[in-house]
Order: sequence, then C-alpha cells, then structure tokens
Amino acid sequence: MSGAIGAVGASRQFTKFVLRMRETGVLVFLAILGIAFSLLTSTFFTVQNITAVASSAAILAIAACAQAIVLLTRNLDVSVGSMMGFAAYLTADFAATHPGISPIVLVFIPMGIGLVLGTINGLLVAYGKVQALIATLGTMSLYRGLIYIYAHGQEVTSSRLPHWLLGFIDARISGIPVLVMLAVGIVVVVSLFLQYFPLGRRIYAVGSNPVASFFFGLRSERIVLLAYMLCGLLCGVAGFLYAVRVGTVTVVLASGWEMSSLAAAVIGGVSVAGGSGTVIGAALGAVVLATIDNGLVLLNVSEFWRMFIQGAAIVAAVAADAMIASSIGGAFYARRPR
Amino acid sequence: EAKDSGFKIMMTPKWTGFPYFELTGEGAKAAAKELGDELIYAGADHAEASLQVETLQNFVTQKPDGIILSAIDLNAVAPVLKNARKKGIAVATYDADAAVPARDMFVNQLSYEQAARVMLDCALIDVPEGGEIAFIAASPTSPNHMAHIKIMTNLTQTEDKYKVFKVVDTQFANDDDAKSYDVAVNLMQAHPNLKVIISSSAVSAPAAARAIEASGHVGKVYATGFALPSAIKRYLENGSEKAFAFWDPWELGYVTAYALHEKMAGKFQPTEGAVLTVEKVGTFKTAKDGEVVYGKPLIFTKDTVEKYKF
Amino acid sequence: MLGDIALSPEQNCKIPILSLDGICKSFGPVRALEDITFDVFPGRVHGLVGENGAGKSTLVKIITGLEQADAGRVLLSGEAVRFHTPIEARAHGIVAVYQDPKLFPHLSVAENIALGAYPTLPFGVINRKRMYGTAKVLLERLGSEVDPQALVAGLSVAEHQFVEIARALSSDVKILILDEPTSALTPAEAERLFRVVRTLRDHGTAVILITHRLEEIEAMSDDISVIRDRRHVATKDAKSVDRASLVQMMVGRPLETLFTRRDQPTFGKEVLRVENLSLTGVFDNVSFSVRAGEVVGMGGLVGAGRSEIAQTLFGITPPTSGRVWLNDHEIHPHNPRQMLDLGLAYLPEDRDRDGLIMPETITHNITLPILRRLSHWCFVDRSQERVLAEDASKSYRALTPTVEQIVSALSGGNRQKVAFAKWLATNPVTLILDEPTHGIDIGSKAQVHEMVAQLASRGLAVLLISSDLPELLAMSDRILVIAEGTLVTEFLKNDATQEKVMMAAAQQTRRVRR
Amino acid sequence: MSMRTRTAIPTWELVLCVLIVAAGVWSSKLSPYYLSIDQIFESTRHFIIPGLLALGLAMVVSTGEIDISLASIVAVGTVALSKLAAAGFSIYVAAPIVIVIGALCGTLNGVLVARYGLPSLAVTLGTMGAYRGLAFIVGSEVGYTDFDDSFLWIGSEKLFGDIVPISFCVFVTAAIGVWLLMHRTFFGRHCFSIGLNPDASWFAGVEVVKVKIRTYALAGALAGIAALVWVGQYGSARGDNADGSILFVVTAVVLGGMDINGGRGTISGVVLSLLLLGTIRNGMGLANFGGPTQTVVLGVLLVGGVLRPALAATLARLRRHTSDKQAGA
Ligand SMILES: Nc1ncnc2c1ncn2[C@@H]1O[C@H](COP(=O)(O)OP(=O)(O)OP(=O)(O)O)[C@@H](O)[C@H]1O
Ligand SMILES: Nc1ncnc2c1ncn2[C@@H]1O[C@H](COP(=O)(O)OP(=O)(O)OP(=O)(O)O)[C@@H](O)[C@H]1O
Ligand SMILES: [Mg+2]
Ligand SMILES: [Mg+2]
Repeated sequence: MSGAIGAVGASRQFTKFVLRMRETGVLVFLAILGIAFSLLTSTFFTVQNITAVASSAAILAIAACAQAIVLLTRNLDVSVGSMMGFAAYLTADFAATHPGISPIVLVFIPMGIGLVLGTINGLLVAYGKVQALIATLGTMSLYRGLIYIYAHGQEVTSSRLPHWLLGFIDARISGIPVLVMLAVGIVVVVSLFLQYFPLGRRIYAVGSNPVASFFFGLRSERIVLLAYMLCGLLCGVAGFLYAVRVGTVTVVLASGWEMSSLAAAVIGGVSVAGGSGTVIGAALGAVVLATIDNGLVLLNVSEFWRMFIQGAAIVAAVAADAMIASSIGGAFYARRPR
Repeated sequence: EAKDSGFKIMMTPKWTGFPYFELTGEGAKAAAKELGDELIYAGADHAEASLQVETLQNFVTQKPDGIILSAIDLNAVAPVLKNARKKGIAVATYDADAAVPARDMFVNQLSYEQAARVMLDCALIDVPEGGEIAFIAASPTSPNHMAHIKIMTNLTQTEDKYKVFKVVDTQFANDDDAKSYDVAVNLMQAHPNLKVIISSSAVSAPAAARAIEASGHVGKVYATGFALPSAIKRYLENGSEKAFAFWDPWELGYVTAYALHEKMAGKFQPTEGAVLTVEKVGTFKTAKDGEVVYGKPLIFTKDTVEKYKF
Repeated sequence: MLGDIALSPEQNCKIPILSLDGICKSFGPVRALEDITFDVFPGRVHGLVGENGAGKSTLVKIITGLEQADAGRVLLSGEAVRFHTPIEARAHGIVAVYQDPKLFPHLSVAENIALGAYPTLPFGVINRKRMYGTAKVLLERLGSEVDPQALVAGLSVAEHQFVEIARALSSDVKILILDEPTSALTPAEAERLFRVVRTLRDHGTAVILITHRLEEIEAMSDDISVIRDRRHVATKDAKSVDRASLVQMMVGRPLETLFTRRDQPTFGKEVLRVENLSLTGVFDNVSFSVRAGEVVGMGGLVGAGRSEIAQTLFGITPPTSGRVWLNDHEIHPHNPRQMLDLGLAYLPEDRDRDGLIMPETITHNITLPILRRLSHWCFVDRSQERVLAEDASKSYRALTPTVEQIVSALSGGNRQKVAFAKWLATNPVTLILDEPTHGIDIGSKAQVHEMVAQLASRGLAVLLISSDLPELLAMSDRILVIAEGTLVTEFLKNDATQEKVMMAAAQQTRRVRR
Repeated sequence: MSMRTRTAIPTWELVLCVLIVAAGVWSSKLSPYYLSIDQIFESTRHFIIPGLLALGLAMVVSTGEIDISLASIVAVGTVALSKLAAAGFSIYVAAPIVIVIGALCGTLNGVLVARYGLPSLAVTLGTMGAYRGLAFIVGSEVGYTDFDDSFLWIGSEKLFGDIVPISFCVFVTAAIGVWLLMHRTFFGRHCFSIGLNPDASWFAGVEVVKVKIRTYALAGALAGIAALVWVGQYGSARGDNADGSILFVVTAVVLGGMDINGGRGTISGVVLSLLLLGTIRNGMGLANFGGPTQTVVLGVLLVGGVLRPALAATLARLRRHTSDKQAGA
C-alpha cells in the first residue's frame, strides 16, 4: 500500500507543477507570440509598443477579472458590457454637468452604480434561482436600453469632461501609464483576495462543487451574490476608465465586451465549469488578446484574419486547459463518457 | 397627385441614439413641419441590417407617402424598398445609399470625391509638408468609407497637391471608440513615421485624436477626417489637432425631407441635371442615378469650431 | 476482525446529549420520517440501522440543519435547537460525514478540511502554514498519508472518505455522525477509522454510526436504534440484541436464510471468454470464461479493479491488450451500444449515477437501451413501450403505483429493480452484475438473489462482482479472486470459504498504479 | 396521487399561448395596422432566420450544450452561396452544398465539444469568431449581390394567393420536422436523456458523442438553410450577415422553456416563444416604438420569463396546499 501511495505522491508533485502551469501556460503562449512578433516586425519589441499593448489590455484585464470572479462560481455574466456602459455614461454625464466635483466623490459614483447593477444580477441568479446566462442576458438588454433612454440621443464628449480627469489617465509615472498601474493594482488586489482570504476561497468552493457547498453549509447564495457584486463593482471601474480613456462617451460604450471579457478569461485558463482558474490568468488573457491585435496591425494583417486567429486562439486555449485538467484528472475527470 | 402637403414621411437612420443621426432627424422634422407634412423617426438601437429591414417593413405596412433612410447594407434593404416603391411610396436615402433601383433619390452629403478631397485638405492643414498617412474605416463592408479610401489613395498618386502624402495602412474599427483608439495606437506603433490618421467615421476620428493626445504623440501625429465639432472641440482648442471636416447634419436631414416632399408633390424629378431649390438653404444639382449632391463640406479649425452648435 | 470492544465508562451515559423527539418529515407526498424519538448519549456509539429508504440519511440531514423537520424537536443537552445550515450545527459541536463524500475538487486537501473555519492571521488573511499543519496532523491520526497540499481532484474514493472524516474531526466535535462511512473503504482502512472513532468515544464524544454492514454495528455500537418504514422501531442496548433479532426488527419478519441456489445447475456452452485482458495500470492479463447458466463470482477488495474489468468488457474503457470472445465470435469492445447489441449487459456499480436517469420516469429508464428496437422508421412506438415497461415493472415487483413515476422518488431497492428491468429488457446472453446488492436492504437483497438464480437457470451467463463474501459464496458456481488488478486464483463453489477468498484477495502483487 | 410523475399538460406552453394572445390584443391596440393577415405573415419573415437557428440551438441545448456560433455559420453559408453563384452553379446544386457546409461547421463544433469534451460555451465562443473571420476572408471586402433570381425565391416569393411567404413554409416544415425528431423519435429521447445524465445514457448504450455531434451538425444544417433564406430575403452575402442575432436566438430558446442545462423543454415551447417575441416586436415596431424601448421591453420580458421557475414553484406550492386540504377534507 505504501509503495503505491509513494507513487501517487510523486504524481501529486506533478499535479502541483501542472497546476502552476495554468498561468505559465498563458505566459508561455504570450512569450511565443511576443517572440514571433518581434522576429517578424522591428516595431513590436520596443518599450513604447509594449507600453501601448499594456494600456490597450488594461481595461479589458479589469473586465476579464470581473468576469472571472463570476465564472469561478460556475456562473456567467453577459451584462458586463452593459454595466460598463451604464456606469460610464452616468458618471461622465454627472462629471460634465458638475464640473466642480471632487475627484474622490467622482470615483465612487461608477463603483456605486456597478455595485447596484451587479447586485441586481446577483439577486436574480442567487436568490431568484434564474440561470445565469438568462438572467444576465435580460439585464444586458435592460441596462443598455436604460442608458439609451437616459442619454436621449446625446453623447458626452471629451470637451465636456473635466480636464484633470483626462490628464490623470494619460499620465505616466516613470514611463508606466497610470492606467496600467491601476489595472495591475486592481487585478493583484482581487487576486490576493481570492487566494488568501476565506471568502475568496469560498468563491472557489461554491463553483468547484455546488452540491458539496450545500452539504457543507456554505451560504452559496450569499457567495454568488457577492461574486456578482464584485463583478459589477469592477465593471463600474472598468467602464469609468474606458470612458476617460476614449474621451467620448456614447450609449454603445463597451457593447460586445461581454464576449471579449469571456474570451480573455477563457484564454487565461478560467474554466467556464467553475472552480478553476485565476484572475491573473484572466488578465493575462486580456494581454494575449491585445498582443494579437497589436501584432497583427504591425504585421499589416487583415482584420478578417484577426477575427479568425482570435477565435482559433480561444479554441486552442480551451483545449489546452482541458488537457491539463484531464492530466490532473483522477476520479473527477476520468469517467467522462467517450 | 393634386396633393401638395400633408404627406406622411417615415424616416429611419442606421441606428438611433447616435447624435449625428438624431440631428439629421431633427432637420428632417423641421422641414416636414414647415411644409405641412408629418414625419415619424424610428429605428433599432444598433446597426443591424436585418433589424433595419424589419423597421422598413413596418413602415411600409403603415402606408406612408415617403420613406427616408440611411442604409446599413445597400442590398439587404433593396427588396423591401422596391416593394415600397411598387406601392407608390417615394424613397429617399441620405448619408449612405441603397441600391439604385431601390430608391428614387439619394441625397449625398458630399460626393465621394468631394469627401476625399476635403479630408486630404484637412490633412494638408495639419501637416503641410506631407508624409505617411493611414486610414481607419468602419469595416471593409462600408461602401462610402472604402470609396473614400480608394479615391484618397488615388489622389495621393495623381494630384500634385496631394503627392506629399504616402498611404501606408488601412485598419478597421467598426465605428467603435475603444477599437478606434487601440487601432490608432497600434498604427502609430506600426509606422513610426506616421503623420496623419484619416478616418471618415465620425466615431473613429475623435477617438484617434484622443489616442494621439494620450499616447504623447501630440505634434508628431495628427488625426483628421469627419467628426462632429462637439466631439473634437477639445483637441482643436488645446492645439493637439488643427482641422477636421464635416457637413451640417441638421441641414442634410432638412434637405432630404424637403427634396422628398418636392418629389411627392410632383414639383421635382430627380433626373440628371434637375435642380432642387430649397428655400433658405440653396440650390442643388442632381447627378446621374438620382443622386442629389448636398455637397457643402465644412472645415472646422480652432477659429471656426465655436460657431457650430452640434 | 473488529473485536475488542472497549466499553465506555458507565457514568457518562446518564444524561442524553442529543434527543430526538417526535421528528416527522415528508417530501411533498413522500413521507420520509414519522415520529422518530430516541436519545444519544455522550461517550457511546449509537448504531442506526434500517432498510434502504428507511430515512436514516434524512434524519442526519435534519439533525445537521440541511433539512427542516415538519414536526418534532431536536434537543441538544435538553435544549431545543433548530439549525438552518450545517455550519450552525458545527458551531454546536454536531458534525456529520454524509453518505457520499462531497468535497471540492479544485481545492487542496487542507483547504477542504479548513473551509469552515480557516486559521487566520491578522486582517483575516488565511494562515496557510497552520492550515497545512492541522490537516497533516488530522490525516495522520486517521493513518492516511494524503498530502495536505494535493488537490482533491486527484484522490481516490477512499482518500476522499478520509479527507471528509478529517474535516469532521477538525472542529470540536461533541456529536459525530457517520453515514455509511466504510462503504468505500477496505477492511483495514475501516479498522483504522474505527480505532479513531473508539478513541473519540472514550473521550466522551457521542457517535451516531449508520451502516448496512451488521458486523460493524455489532462490533462498534453501544446502543442500537432501528428505523423501519420511516418509523422508529426500537432503541436497544447493543449487548441485549443478537443479529437475528436485529434483522427481524429491521425487516419486520423472521430472518430468512441467505438465498442459496438449490437446483443443481446444468451449464451450457461457453458464452464469454476473456484472454490476457489488460488495461495499463489497472489490471493485467486477466483470463477467464463464463458458460451459459453459470454464475461466476468475482471477489476481491475494493479497488482491486473488478469494476474496471467489467467496464472494459462492456466497452466503457477499451483494453490496451487482450482478446474477448462472445458466443464464439471474437469481439473488440469499445462502446456499450455495441456490447448491448451483442448481448452483453452490465449493471453498473453506481446505480444512481450510471445506472439510472434519476429525473426520468420508470418507463423511460427501462426502455432507454432498447429505444431503437422499439422504433419504426425512427419513431418510438409508445404503446409498445408502455406495455413493455408495465410488464417489466410487474415481473420485478417494483412496488410503484405507476410506471410514470419519477425514479428519484423511489427507494434504493426499487431503483435497483428498475435498473435490473432495464438491462434485462435488452435480452442479454451475458450479464455482468457489479455489486448488485450494494447499499440495498435485506428484503430487496433476497429478491435480487432470487432473480439472479432465475436468470442463470434460464441460461444466462452471469458474472457477479460482489464485496459481500457470504453472498458471493452462496450465489456463485465458481469464484475468481482479483487482487490488485490480477486474477490470483479461482475456486470452485465447494472449495471456497470466506477465509480462503479473503486470503487470496489480500495478496500483495506487484502493482502498477496509474 | 400521481405525485412526481411527469406533468401531462405542459403548463409553460399554456402560459406562452396566453401571453401570445395578450400580446396580439396589445399590438392591435397599439397600431391599427396590426390586425391583417397579410401584415402578420409579412412580419413573420423577420423571425424565420433566428427561428431556424433557435430550432437548431434547441436541439443542442437539449443535450446540455450550447452553440453561440450559429449566426456566424449563417454568414459562412451566405458567403459560400455567393461563391457558388458566382461560379455559375444552379441553386439546386448550390443549396445542398451550402447546407452541407453549415452541417460541417456544426460538426466541427460538435467534435470539439463531444469528442474532446471541451466546454461548449467556450468552444463556440471561439468558433463564433473563427467562422465569421472565415466568412469575411472568403467573402472578401465588398460582399456579393449579383444573385440570379432563382437564388432569391426561397426568401422573397409567397404562396397561397400571395399571402404566405415561402420562407415561413420553410420554417414551419423545419419546426414540424424538429418537433417530430425531438419528441417522437429515439434520437430525441436520446438527446434529452443525455441532457439529464450523460453517464447513465452512455451506460445504457446511447452513443453520447455521436448524438451530440449530430445535434450540432443538424443545428449547423439549419443555419445553412437560414443562410439560403437570408440570401433570398436580403439578396446580400457579406461577412457580417446575421451578426448580432445570436443573443435573440438564445433568448427565444430560453424563453421557450428549454432548460439551458439540458434534458428539459419542448420544441413547441420554442416555437411559441418565437411567436410571442415576434408579436411583441411587430406590435411595437408598427407603433414606431424607439429601439431602446424595445430593448428594455425585451430585457424585462426575459428576466420576467426566467423568474418563471420561482413562479412555478410558488404555483406548485399553492396547488399542493389546496390538494392537501382536499385530501384532508
Ligand atoms: N429530497 C427528497 N425528495 C423526495 N424524497 C426524498 C428526498 N430525500 C429522500 N427522499 C425519500 O425519503 C426516503 C428516505 O430516504 P433516506 O435517504 O433518508 O433513506 P436511508 O435510510 O438513508 O437509505 P439508504 O440506506 O439507502 O441510504 C426515501 O424514500 C427517499 O426516496
Ligand atoms: N475514475 C477513476 N479514476 C482513477 N482511478 C480510478 C477510477 N476508478 C477507479 N480507479 C482506480 O482503479 C482501480 C480499480 O478500481 P475499481 O473500481 O475497478 O475496483 P473494484 O475492484 O471494482 O472495486 P469496487 O468493489 O469498489 O467496485 C482502483 O485502484 C481505483 O482506485
Ligand atoms: Mg442513506
Ligand atoms: Mg467496483
């Protein structure tokens, strides 16, 4: 018996190694992309370009991080883009009509709005027992429709936004854009929360095995609600940053981001089946997408190929993730019908 | 045919909720009001060809006298419009045309060539010495953007005035601001000597201007093309950009509704060479295929931008 | 085997720590429990027995707050309590290990154990070092060498069980409830577990032990409560009951002797022949044959690889090498459909997961494997389907009002009968039964045995996998013993004894683990 | 007494029927143009393409999977048709080829999902982009519009005294076919049993992988048919065809009572939900409601529709209450 257990112990070591690979996998992919683009173009591997890629990825990284939190609980949020748009438009409109507003107050507006919207999603899913896809599909239309009605055919242009706001986002501290620092900071904080705090671990637990959470007595409703609230909050922040970054805030802001955030999370190794993956991975997934975008423009590849390649990258990422999962598999994976 | 006013006109833009289209709608409504017509403005909230066809079908059911639209997919709307014309409904397109047999007239804000020239002129104001230019279009399937790009490319090769420019790239941003922003950044990375980014999308041009400002390329790269003055005021005022172009969307809508009214009242036939007189605005010639050229480009600079309230 | 019962000090037993007073519970129209009343004392092991579906697990759920009783009270040290989640129960020192291990596969072993009350550093940060340390200590106490940092996803079923038990012991337990904790354990592992249980008991913990293995009840319990037909029958001091009276209380009738095959069987020609069948890392060079009318038993310890052999023959996991003949034709099993068409059926070990579609009706379950045959031009003949299901339901004495009943509403025994009906509807010539009486009450068990005997006398070749040695010995004409993936010996019916089979099964052979 | 047996009357379908009638009444109040056979049939046209996709998606969903790439497959189909038309093939050759191409795209999804066990949402999110990219790459920039009239009749002509669009007949035929397939044949039963428990289905000899791949292939083939209708209706083949319609399709399937986790739901429910959505949108459209209002109504409807389980549970509790009382009396 002990011999067998020894052998199993060795395989555990491997398991742990492979598990760490989940993020390393994305990193390796990123590195391959980077090397390929560096060899193919002279412009890719420059400080300026890398900074540009990082800034492009920053907001998507936050949105992907938001999506990932919900995915971890074995749910899904397709209202991400609408929440971003909602928070962005209202905040921008408010800032435009109240030019004297203090920065501190302003930052809390999108967070508050996101929190409210996320709470509505969470209540529907956790307490209304509505399937996540359906509930958020509904609120996606609802939130977006409400922005349209509120905006009444207007948009908030950059000239109406406070100057300090635009200046703040454009600023760089020792060459690193503030936007990138903010994104990294947010992702790291969320990641620490998920990895090192009991509540964060319970978010994983609920998604890992809902039946077990029930038997264990976890208040999974509360935890799922919390995940949606966090998601909403992060979307509020992401939407706000998006608005300030682009300068012009329209009613369609961030539409389609439900899919981009999902794509980034999936490429980053977050499992849509819940319980597995990290927000760092999701953020890296956003960087992968931004790198592909950037590299293909540098290579002057047609837009169409970009769509195709991104799609293929998602499938490849999912396949790789499944391979890893089955290699750590054991009892939970081996019995899938073939 | 004795009718002279009291027509029912229905109008749909590519999508509602976008200030540009809302302005054309208001212009059209003003014209209708002055002429004693009724104008209904409606449409889906995102640009999807099948939704636009549905809207048009719903229009036809309501038996209006005339329909005004800006087509998302010139061919997709053709069957329903042909059907409408069969029922005696007059059809006018503006901003983006539908297939020729599907409509009576197209009120073109600027002819493709005119548009191309205006944008290049703006680029010349930005960098008189010329250099590399790149384009951002909505998508390869948007006919006007692609035509502008083709003509601009041609002009830079054939006309001395524009020979200072060298076209290096074309990218697509789907009329999406974030995408436009990123594409602009990527273009600047891909072409270190890039001088001007030109876009005929009113979404992309301001986003590109913002990208230039934010990425610290002010003074090195310029964005120009078509944009609403409200969206680019900031950049003109703070000196990071020098010139953009557009036309008066309100007036475009006004002229379109006016032209359609005249057509329905039997006072104007959009045949080649026919002249349309719009009170207070001016006279417009008809080109071939019923194309009424509105053709009043506006160039906004630091000094003129304040004048425009849209 | 599980001898040396250490009696607990008498003085501890005066005041009950937990009293159940008239507990009633129904699930819609299904009555699960009626008027359950008994006391549990500190420092004693309280055995809880009853047939399948008697309501034992439901009772556990009520005590720990997973379900709410419709009527009645739960008294903790004389005070009425009502928990809404197991966490609350745990806070009061009541911890349960539920029937199937329910763990979080993506979390580490230590986290699964610590999830309820993470040790924390300032600011609420998890103290990982302490967490791993505590887990290691707990697991070592159970004699398990599972690495606390390993992910649960990679563990075996037995290891799951140990993690679950370690979790139960991680908090301060006053009342420990074990619902069939040994069903996935080897006797040695079970003994390790029971040693810990005895220590706990000796330190004053009250233990409620639910198991279908009566030997375990006899060896471990100080008190025994019996539930029959969702009612409480009796609570007795363990010393005052013998097995016969216990069984009589459980089934409400005198103990029937275990069914044995009386007729002298005549065997037909060889139906199934297996030569050198191997699946890398699981089993090696297994060869045997089964004749028509013969019941071949397959014994071995849990995890020996018997189910895997059966499933390989059924086409679930194709073998890495070896040859199989069915009715003199060589076949290459790779798909259950193919095997069913060839006349081989397999009653899976995990009835609720693999054997039945729980939210479906009895009819739909029974006809699922033969739908194609019941169809004309792809269209299912629904009247024929109904007739077939009703016939089957009658002949297997599944006591339900209608075949339109949803299977999940049935008791374990009736579910097993539906599963039987389902596989027999395919008209197999060879039938592999994997633990057909696993977790079934004694009444249904006898019926299953009778059915197996009938099938064999009708000329079916039966391969019977069972961990229940008396059953194996009574039912089989020949017994194959599998140990660690190899066929170690074969006994004829008359040569086999429980001891011999056990000895063979416990042999250490070289073992390739995957 | 028949507790926990299958409910004989599909209550959700009844609710949908009531809602459709209500929506019809509402629509006729909203617009005087609504109540006309011609008008109603004409308005069905806009739901044929999402409807065909919804039928396909319903099959996929019954097995517990999802396919969000269907709208992209339509684009692949239209573009393929345009290439075939340009190469001079007749519609009778081109149409089957397009349907096969659709089926092949679906099969690829199916193989990735079923054979390799990848999560369907993520996989089809990927192929959604990839197929659309492919449609653009093949279709090139401008798209194709010079279809011969023989390519257009399926989407433009009408039957029965010039009232019923052919595309509507195509949809009805497809709906009846899919209904029969899912509710009367063993294939459908296999699909639903896989949705409820893939392991037990596999042990019972249901070839899970094959069945799932077939549902994907069929959904793809229906998307191919939708592509034919698209070209017929709009006369245009471009890479962006049917872009953005998948959310509506998912809405229709879900509102029709298909359980997104598989195993439950009916095709008639899906058809009814399409009718309901169609009626509402038609009415609002004729009343010239703004796009945003329509979007909000759709969102509210969906959220309301999905609170259905909670609602149904409440209803069931009430019913049990009354029946208990009766039993007690
Ligand atoms: N959630 C539920 N809904 C409906 N009926 C249920 C539910 N849970 C249990 N039952 C029914 O309650 C009865 C008691 O079940 P329970 O699981 O408590 O029995 P048990 O004694 O633990 O049986 P076993 O020995 O098989 O574990 C059974 O008839 C079962 O079908
Ligand atoms: N899904 C699985 N993943 C990994 N290993 C498994 C899996 N199922 C079984 N095993 C391992 O394969 C070996 C054989 O298991 P199997 O279930 O076939 O044994 P068995 O003799 O039938 O036992 P039982 O009496 O429990 O049915 C064991 O070592 C077990 O741990
Ligand atoms: Mg039980
Ligand atoms: Mg077994």
